[in-house]
Amino acid sequence: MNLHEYQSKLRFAEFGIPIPQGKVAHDPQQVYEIAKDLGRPVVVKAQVLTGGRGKAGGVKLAQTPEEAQARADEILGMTIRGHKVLKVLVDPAAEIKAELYLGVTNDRAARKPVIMASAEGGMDIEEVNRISPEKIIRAHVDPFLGLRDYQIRNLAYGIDLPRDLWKQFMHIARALYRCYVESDATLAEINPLIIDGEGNLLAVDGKMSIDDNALFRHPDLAEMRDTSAEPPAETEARAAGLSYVKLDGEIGCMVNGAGLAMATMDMTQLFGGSPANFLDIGGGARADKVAAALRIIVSDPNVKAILVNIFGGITRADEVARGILEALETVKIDLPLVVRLVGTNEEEAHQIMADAALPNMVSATSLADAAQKAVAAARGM
Amino acid sequence: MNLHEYQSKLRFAEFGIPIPQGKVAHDPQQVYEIAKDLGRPVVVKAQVLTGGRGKAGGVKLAQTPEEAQARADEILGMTIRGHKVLKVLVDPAAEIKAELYLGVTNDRAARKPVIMASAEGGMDIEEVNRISPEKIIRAHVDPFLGLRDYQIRNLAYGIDLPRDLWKQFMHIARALYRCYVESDATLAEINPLIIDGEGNLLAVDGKMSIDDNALFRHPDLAEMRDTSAEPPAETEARAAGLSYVKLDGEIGCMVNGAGLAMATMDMTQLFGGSPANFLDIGGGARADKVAAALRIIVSDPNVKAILVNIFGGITRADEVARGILEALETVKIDLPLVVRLVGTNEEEAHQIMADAALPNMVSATSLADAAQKAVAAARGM
Amino acid sequence: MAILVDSNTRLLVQGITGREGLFHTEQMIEYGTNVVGGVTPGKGGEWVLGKPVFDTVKAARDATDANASVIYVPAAFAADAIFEAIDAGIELIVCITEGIPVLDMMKVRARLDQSSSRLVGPNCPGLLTPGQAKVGIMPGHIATPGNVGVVSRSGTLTYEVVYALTQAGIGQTTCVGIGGDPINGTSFIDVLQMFEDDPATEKVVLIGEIGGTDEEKAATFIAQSMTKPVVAFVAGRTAPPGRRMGHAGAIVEGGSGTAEDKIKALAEAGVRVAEHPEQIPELL
Amino acid sequence: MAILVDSNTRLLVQGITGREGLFHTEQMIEYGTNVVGGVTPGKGGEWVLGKPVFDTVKAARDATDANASVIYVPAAFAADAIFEAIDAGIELIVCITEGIPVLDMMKVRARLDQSSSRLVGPNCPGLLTPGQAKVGIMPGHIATPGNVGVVSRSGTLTYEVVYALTQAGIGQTTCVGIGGDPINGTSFIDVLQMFEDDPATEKVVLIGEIGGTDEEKAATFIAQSMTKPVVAFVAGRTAPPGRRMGHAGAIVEGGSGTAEDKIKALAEAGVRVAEHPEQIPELL
Repeated sequence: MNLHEYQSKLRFAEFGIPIPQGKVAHDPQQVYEIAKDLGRPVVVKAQVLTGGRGKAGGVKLAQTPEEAQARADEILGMTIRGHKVLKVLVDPAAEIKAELYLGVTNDRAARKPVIMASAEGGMDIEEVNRISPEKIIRAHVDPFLGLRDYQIRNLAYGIDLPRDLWKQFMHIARALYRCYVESDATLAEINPLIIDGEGNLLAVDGKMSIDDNALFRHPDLAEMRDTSAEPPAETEARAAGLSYVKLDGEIGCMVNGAGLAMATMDMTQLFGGSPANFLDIGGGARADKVAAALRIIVSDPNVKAILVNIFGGITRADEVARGILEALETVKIDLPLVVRLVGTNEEEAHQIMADAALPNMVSATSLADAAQKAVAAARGM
Repeated sequence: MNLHEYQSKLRFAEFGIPIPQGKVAHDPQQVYEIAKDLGRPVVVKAQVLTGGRGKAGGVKLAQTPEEAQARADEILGMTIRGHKVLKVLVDPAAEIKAELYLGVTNDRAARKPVIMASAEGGMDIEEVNRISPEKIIRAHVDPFLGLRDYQIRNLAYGIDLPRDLWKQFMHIARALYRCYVESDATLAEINPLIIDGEGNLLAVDGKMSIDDNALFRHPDLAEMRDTSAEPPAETEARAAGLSYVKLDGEIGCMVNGAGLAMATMDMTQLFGGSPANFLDIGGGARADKVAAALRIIVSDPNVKAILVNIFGGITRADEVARGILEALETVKIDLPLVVRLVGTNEEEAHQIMADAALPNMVSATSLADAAQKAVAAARGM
Repeated sequence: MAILVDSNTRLLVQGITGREGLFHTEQMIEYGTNVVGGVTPGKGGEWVLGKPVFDTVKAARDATDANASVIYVPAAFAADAIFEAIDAGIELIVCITEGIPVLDMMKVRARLDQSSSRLVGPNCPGLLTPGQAKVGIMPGHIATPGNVGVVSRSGTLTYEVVYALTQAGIGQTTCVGIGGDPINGTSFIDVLQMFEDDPATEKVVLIGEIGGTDEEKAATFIAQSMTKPVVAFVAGRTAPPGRRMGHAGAIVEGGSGTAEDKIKALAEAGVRVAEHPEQIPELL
Repeated sequence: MAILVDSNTRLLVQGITGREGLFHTEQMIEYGTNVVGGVTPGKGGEWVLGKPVFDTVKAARDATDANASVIYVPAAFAADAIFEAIDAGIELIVCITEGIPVLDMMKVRARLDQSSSRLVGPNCPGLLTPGQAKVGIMPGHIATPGNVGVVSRSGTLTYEVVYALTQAGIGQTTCVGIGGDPINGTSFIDVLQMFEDDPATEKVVLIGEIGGTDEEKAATFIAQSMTKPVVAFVAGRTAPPGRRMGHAGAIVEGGSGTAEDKIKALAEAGVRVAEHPEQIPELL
């Protein structure tokens, strides 16, 4: 789960990291008030759960409250990489003497957290990594020992940080690591960490991602999830315990298991079609879950055919068949529906489907067969 | 540093371990009031920093407040293994259905904490260990992972704890381990941990020892040190940064380094004498430290001769010589004083001592020589 | 012959009295797996499906001499269950549980590296040696004994492949689901090495998916150390790129994790890569 | 020849600008030890006694290729200093600092066991290879090159013994103070093995004291694995029994830790045990 910039920075502040004293607004009038209260130039920043916000014009400087209001008016309602801007953060503009980078994330290969710092922070940090990886100083953290002060000193030394800033830097790095661990984050990143006009370090932009698997022990963070800007289908899918990602194709897919779901999507492409979504219904196949999945798929106007591919392992195929029929009583579907049920009790499953004799339903045996039939159906053949 | 029973139990209670709701008293009248408030039979328990209290008559049951006052009158002022009883704990008497043992300590050989439990708690637990060590269930704790629930379950299973008490036992064991770690204890022991009349677990007696080296991070615990019952010489020694233990012999020893101090003591015995104390003045030899050491030694009426053995390593022997002379200006010493100064700058040291020409001072070259001379001097030869 | 589990496996079930644990224990016993007991704290002394239940893994191991354990406990307690199995000296630990927090797994992994236990999973379907033992949740009937080793990061996709092999008359030595979590106990390379060393295994099928660089590492290993032919499939060519926030991930990760990169790496290592799962039998 | 330190030792001093660190660095340099630099956080770039100061051990090691480090930092920071040296891959770490909390040392020791570093100490006088290198706080002038290895848990008592040897014309290969803390890095057995393997060492002196069971373990090792003669002294025959509270200590500790037990164990292992330190030269 990704947090918004303002959420991440407030979380950082809880651990003692200095952040600009800005506020979040939902409409231009609020932005005017905030800018007026701050009494100095401000930055109006779109709060969207995607990158590339700056290049898309979602971050604007404003000298006056009036100007801030005007900029907010432009930004609110924008769509950035598919995300509608519903909130802006109004931060006092800071004088920037230098832009550093400081981030903690999981290093999957090393199986440890890694903390990274660079003197060349800002939006081009990935470019810095590509061209001069030695300019990004890394330290792996022993999960039992935690981040040690000497590791932070190695970072400060490595990025040639002015010595008068070491104490602040130590404090911020310790706090960021604590924030990462105590939030079960997979990412806690300050970029840029600036040296401001007074020569102090300040976290002017921040990002956090929380391990979804650990949300059970962080109810406060779980509550921060912002579903307002996310496609309603994704919100519904999450509520139903489904894993769903919308894509641009025309074949709606409903599969059990993430790997098989991807393989099924790949198959549609292999036979000339393209998938409309990734949808993993997980284990079991209760009718309400199947119904929710079908409802989400048909809510996508691009979908021209539906491909159901269930490998009955522990989940029995006949139960899935009954679940589909039960779901179809609540969800009206006119689209062609290609169903492949295989594995445990597949004969009974096929019998159940055959007995139902739905006019828009086609049975398939193999995965290739199913994909080909779905592609053909989507083309109206 | 050892804590009193009442201090240990209050600490346990901070971590959520159930203890009897007793109070500490300094005089019999207070004991009467406490017993009256409790309104039930009480146990009056001497608070001394030594074991063997029960056998010495320092723990008495009383049915009425009057009786409690009478028992307190007997116990207060007693001397148990050299420790005068200045405080008693008045606990409500508990009905005891069973006495368990639960303790955490450092296992030096395993280099890990170890938690131990037994169904046969009480004063004879060491005897249980000697005769039937299998009746004491042990679990070593990974210092990084901490005590895990399954380890506690292994203890509960191993001591055949009634299943309805497992939840309470888990809670108490977790709390005791947390108490041990967060107190930097070297021992945290509940003995007995009883099953009371209502069938609940209750920590009726407890002991804690704190790692002296870790007191710097536990100012609250450091303040609990009770110097009122300890010999004044030991209090003075600690204040002066000396390590001192009183013994029963007649040769007062002042040495730098614990190992050398013990070797010096052993030497006096080898040559027919016996040491009056262990005293390590540590590194350096500032006059005030030497003076405090000499003052402590002569305050022991048994001392008949003093043996000073300093191996000048980094500490220069000539400085020690000057320190001794300076100290002797403030501490009047009539006893024979055998001084051996060896190592760095020993020639100058000897010259300084020779020039001082103190009538009661004898120089020695080797350790054996020094010990022999001290023994002879103590015998008045 | 087979790898990891066979008729000598003496299996404990951690979480045997839970819904999942109970269901799959029945399946495993039915398949012929030698389940020697189970563990559910607080239920020691009870019996389930004719097997004794213990309060702790240590007590269970002392009583049954188990050499393997399969874990079905909820995610919040799964790391502790793994620590317990390691501590009790269980040689093979198979963790089915999905949803264990990454920070927990980092600690598990660090502890595991100091132990002599092997962990398979978490978030995996487990192990299946056709005709001998089934440890986990793989449906037993889809597999048949033979000479092909199967290793996969996926769940149902593994079943799909194993089923396709069986349908084509190709049997398996052992089917291993290593799980798809970012930090797990056993890697592709570990299993490839075991198949390479197993005389009964003549060919190997590897099923990968997008994310991480395990397939690329497996490719390097295959090129350098495998003599047996390997056929692979990688799922996720049409998957959307991850909605990654921040830059840290890009800085840390060596590869892009795309299906194309993985397929390329495997092909360059001499692996025949199938276009779809049902094509695998013809490539063997 | 010698053990642990010699003329090839390239030494870093952690805490070089502190009072103790500075004083002893001067002594070590004067003795001829190859001190290549020091570490004091925040003072990187300065020079002290002609040696460069660095902010971290890693920076120091990168610049100087040091292979050993000696630690003089205060007890509250000493565990961190050891972790830092381990992390920087320093082969030999000698920790002089006394008063490190036991719980800290448990963690240090656990981490150490996973590394390739050796720790001597803490709370020890360090190492002295006469004529080659002095690492720690032992006075150099009391020692002289020769063929006797000395290992001790004590500080000044070690000096006393080494001085007695030198006075008697018996030189030393290396004098090793392993420190008297309950949990430390290098044991008697480790050092005895090194002396056994060192061609220059012909005889060994072991100096023990009351507490723990290290001398008993050393005795077992000597009986089983040492071919070179060992002479020992154990201090504390007249020491008062520890004022122990509670029962846990008695339950955990295998031996009684008395001088008598240790002397008995050593004598039974064929070690000649001196009655007093100055008797050691005649027993050699």
